[in-house]
Amino acid sequence: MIVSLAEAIEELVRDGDSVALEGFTHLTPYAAGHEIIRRRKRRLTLVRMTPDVLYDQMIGAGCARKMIFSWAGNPGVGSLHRFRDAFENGWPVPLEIEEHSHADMAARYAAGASGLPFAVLRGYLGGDLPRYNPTIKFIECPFTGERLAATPALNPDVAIVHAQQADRKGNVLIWGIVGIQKEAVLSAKRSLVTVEELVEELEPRANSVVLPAWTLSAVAVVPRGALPSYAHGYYPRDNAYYERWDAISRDRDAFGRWLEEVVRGG
Amino acid sequence: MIVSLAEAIEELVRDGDSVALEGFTHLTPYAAGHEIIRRRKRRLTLVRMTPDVLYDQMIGAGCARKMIFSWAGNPGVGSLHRFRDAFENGWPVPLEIEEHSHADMAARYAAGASGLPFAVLRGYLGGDLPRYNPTIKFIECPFTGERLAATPALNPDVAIVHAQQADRKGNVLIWGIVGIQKEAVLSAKRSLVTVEELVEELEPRANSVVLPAWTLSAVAVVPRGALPSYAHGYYPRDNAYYERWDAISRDRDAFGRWLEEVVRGG
Amino acid sequence: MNASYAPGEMMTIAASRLLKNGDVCFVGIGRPNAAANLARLTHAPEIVLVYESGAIGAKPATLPISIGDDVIAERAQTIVSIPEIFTYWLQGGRIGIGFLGAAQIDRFANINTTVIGSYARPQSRLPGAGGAPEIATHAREVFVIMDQSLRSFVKKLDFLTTVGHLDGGDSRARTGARGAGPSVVITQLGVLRPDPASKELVLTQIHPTASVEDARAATGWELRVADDCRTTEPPTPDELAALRALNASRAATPRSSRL
Amino acid sequence: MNASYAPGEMMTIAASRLLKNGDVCFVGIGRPNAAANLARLTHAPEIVLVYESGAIGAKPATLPISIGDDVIAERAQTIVSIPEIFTYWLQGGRIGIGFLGAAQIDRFANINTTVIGSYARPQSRLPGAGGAPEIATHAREVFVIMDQSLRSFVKKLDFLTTVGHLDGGDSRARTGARGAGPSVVITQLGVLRPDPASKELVLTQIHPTASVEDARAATGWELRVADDCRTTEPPTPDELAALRALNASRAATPRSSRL
Repeated sequence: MIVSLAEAIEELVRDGDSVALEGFTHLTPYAAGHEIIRRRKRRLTLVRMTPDVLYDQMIGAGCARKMIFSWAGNPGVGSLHRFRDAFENGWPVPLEIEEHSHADMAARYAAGASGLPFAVLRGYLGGDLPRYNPTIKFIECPFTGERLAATPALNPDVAIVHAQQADRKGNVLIWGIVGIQKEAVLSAKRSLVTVEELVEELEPRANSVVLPAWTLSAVAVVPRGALPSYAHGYYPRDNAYYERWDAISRDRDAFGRWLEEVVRGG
Repeated sequence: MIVSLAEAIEELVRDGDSVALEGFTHLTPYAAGHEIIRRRKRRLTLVRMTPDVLYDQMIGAGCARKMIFSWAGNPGVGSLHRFRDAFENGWPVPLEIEEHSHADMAARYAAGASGLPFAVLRGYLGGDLPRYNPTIKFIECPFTGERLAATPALNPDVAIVHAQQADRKGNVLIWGIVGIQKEAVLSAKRSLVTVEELVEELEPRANSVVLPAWTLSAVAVVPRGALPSYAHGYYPRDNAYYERWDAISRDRDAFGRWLEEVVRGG
Repeated sequence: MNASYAPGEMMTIAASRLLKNGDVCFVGIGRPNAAANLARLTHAPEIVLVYESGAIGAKPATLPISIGDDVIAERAQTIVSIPEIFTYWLQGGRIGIGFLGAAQIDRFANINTTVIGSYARPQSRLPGAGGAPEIATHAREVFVIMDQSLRSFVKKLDFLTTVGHLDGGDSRARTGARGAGPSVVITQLGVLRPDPASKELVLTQIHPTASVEDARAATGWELRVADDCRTTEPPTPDELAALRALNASRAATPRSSRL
Repeated sequence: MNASYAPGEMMTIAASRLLKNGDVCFVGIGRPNAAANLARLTHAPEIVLVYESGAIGAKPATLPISIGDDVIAERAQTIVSIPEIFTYWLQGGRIGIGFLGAAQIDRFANINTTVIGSYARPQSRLPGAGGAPEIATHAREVFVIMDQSLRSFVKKLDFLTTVGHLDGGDSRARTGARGAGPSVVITQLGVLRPDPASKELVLTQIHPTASVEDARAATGWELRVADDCRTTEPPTPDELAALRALNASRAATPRSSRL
């Protein structure tokens, strides 16, 4: 249950998988993503509501063939240049995209966690997204006749999230902005949680989420595993990292040097 | 915002309304239900997943013309005799019923709270309930073609729940078994929360639910307002009351004496 | 000590033995609750008890009377809302064993908890569906515990509340239900299991306090008996002591109250 | 003190003035966040700020950089999951004002945050929809705050991410959207509001730092100007001081870090 990060990634993430590394600003599982880069996983479909610098890095490293998302950017800084290079120029490998709205992605994860094949939401009527994304359909309410959007449930092959604590049995506790982490884990076929630390006993608090050990495939202890994003109660966001990423990611060579460093074990 | 129970019921509950007094064993809003009896509200549609002694009392008092539910009984004791007398003999007034499963009722409240016109669930396939309840329909998943149940969202005219605490602004805190209370309140057009006590500051804890004041129509302070059900952290369930109810409710005269006492201000 | 025991005690103990350490069990009220907690207090301390009231990993200190009792909440690993327990946890396919009681059952382990007699003119009005239809649909397997008699083991249900094996064979699977359906029915007389192909319930165990003839006489259809039908091991003194202590722990509530 | 001020400051302050005490505001990142928090710190202390990260009743001590920052979580009244914020709270119709930024807007206040140029071959790839389409659909009204220029105020959007008033008139209502749509657009030059019938944006306020001609020149269609177009009250010293203190509070993170 409690394994090393390297073991967990090797075991759980397979070439060609759909993989959701979730985290809404808070608790982005950077260490796990970097381990995926290091282990040269390929042809992944990367799923995330808010792909940011981490997915830019993974795309630049050639891990991904597709990205499913609802908001992609370096928050407060700008574009994701590696993502653009892959999507627009096919470098280092071509990248396909599938775009939704947040409400839709959240509903898709919830449907996936709920064992339903699709999600229903009021949305998209009149907008352009359904013209570019054939997975967005419309259905009629069988009672009122209203037209509603329907999208397929998300059930990633693997979900990876970072959390503050686990106990020795592998039960996990998340607090602060809890985001979509619970749904990502419960919607996935396999799941890994990296945690800041192991504790003797979890102490659930207001607005916390407990993921029982039996809902998870593996837990790995990775202190500071969410950096440069933040872990509520542990460390703040490293905003300078996000700013520096802009220059690195604009240039294939600068990115190459960053990548070498990560692969060497950064 | 913070008003007397009498005022709240008079203002919020109107003859003919659909009314959900929710509580899953825990925090059943008995005091509010008895006030509805006292104020002689009529032709109500009573909605609840688990109608128990409280709805038996309200039905016996002639408040209801219909009950929508998924499990009706005096838990651990037996049948609801006033409910049966109304449904089978029309005494004191005829009672119509609409029956669902728990998963369905929960999904209907959640759909109502979510502003959706209907709920989707995997269920009912092969069972008899849909033959007796025309509000249960079946739809096809637009992606997989699977057959799924669809039922209309619940949006009661009024939801009434009991909670442990409110602050002076009317923000409400519930903990312990939180049940379907949040969804009942958020699905309803109007809502009343009776609380054990007012406190200076709410202190949310693990597994607690906060209902901000602006989501509620009114809050009334009614200590012991859930008795004979229990209020976690305040008092246990009065199991003897539920047992005694069996004898009282079997007999119209015994019930009549109970009713007189309540109306006199019991 | 080799105390005598009641058939009801044998039933609860026989059921509790079927639960394994680490099982994730969605617990119905009544006998399922007693049996599941007995298992937790004896051979299966790591069993995960899930209640439809939203409690996950419950470890009630005393036997709860209802599935929403405070003793269920107090030491639960977490408590979620009722919509969540039915969606993310039950319908999401995370439950190993759905453990149900029933008023009526038929030879294919379909269950009635709605009404005896006609729906509009009930002879006996039962509580209704509750969580049972979806528990039986989504749990990977279903255990049923109930008294066996001509009133309860019937040729034809008055109302099909909860689908077991429907019309037998693969008829259940054809509804789209994801779980495998009832795998065992425990009564005060013995234990029945569905035939792997026809899905008809077959008596596979008889309790020491009963005979196969008792079981036949308490069944409203021609009961099939397994060739290798064996006699249930009687309760051990430890099991009996644990069950009796559990039952004695049930809240007594001596408090008087006005009605 | 009658300090000078930047057009961007005027824009944020003009926007913050439109928020009333007690409003329930779903706050987008960037300028909406600054304006909403400015309102909270000045004339609207009881404003309820809701963030799509799940924070309800947030009272950030410093200006958050992102909508999922810890300062948003720390003093929020409650935090819910992301599916819940979009269902029970936004789609459920509980939000009074949806407050959005935008990259492109057209005369009917439709918004593009997806792409400049073609979808497959973008000239500039923007972040995408995020929460905006549903915020604009469900909030009872929508405020938009953005820079006004020929690049952003365009005759035709490159991509219609978020429906404002669609093709004008009642075309928005006919989609089934429940909220009333954009009621105001605040820019660094002035304030625009939709004509009640045609829903075309009309300049109704011009800031003291700009002229109506500036606004016309920064609009990619023939801009309508209200007969009673008035000049915005300049920032008060209190407003300016509060805004500058808020901006200065933004986390500086001097910490070095390896990349």
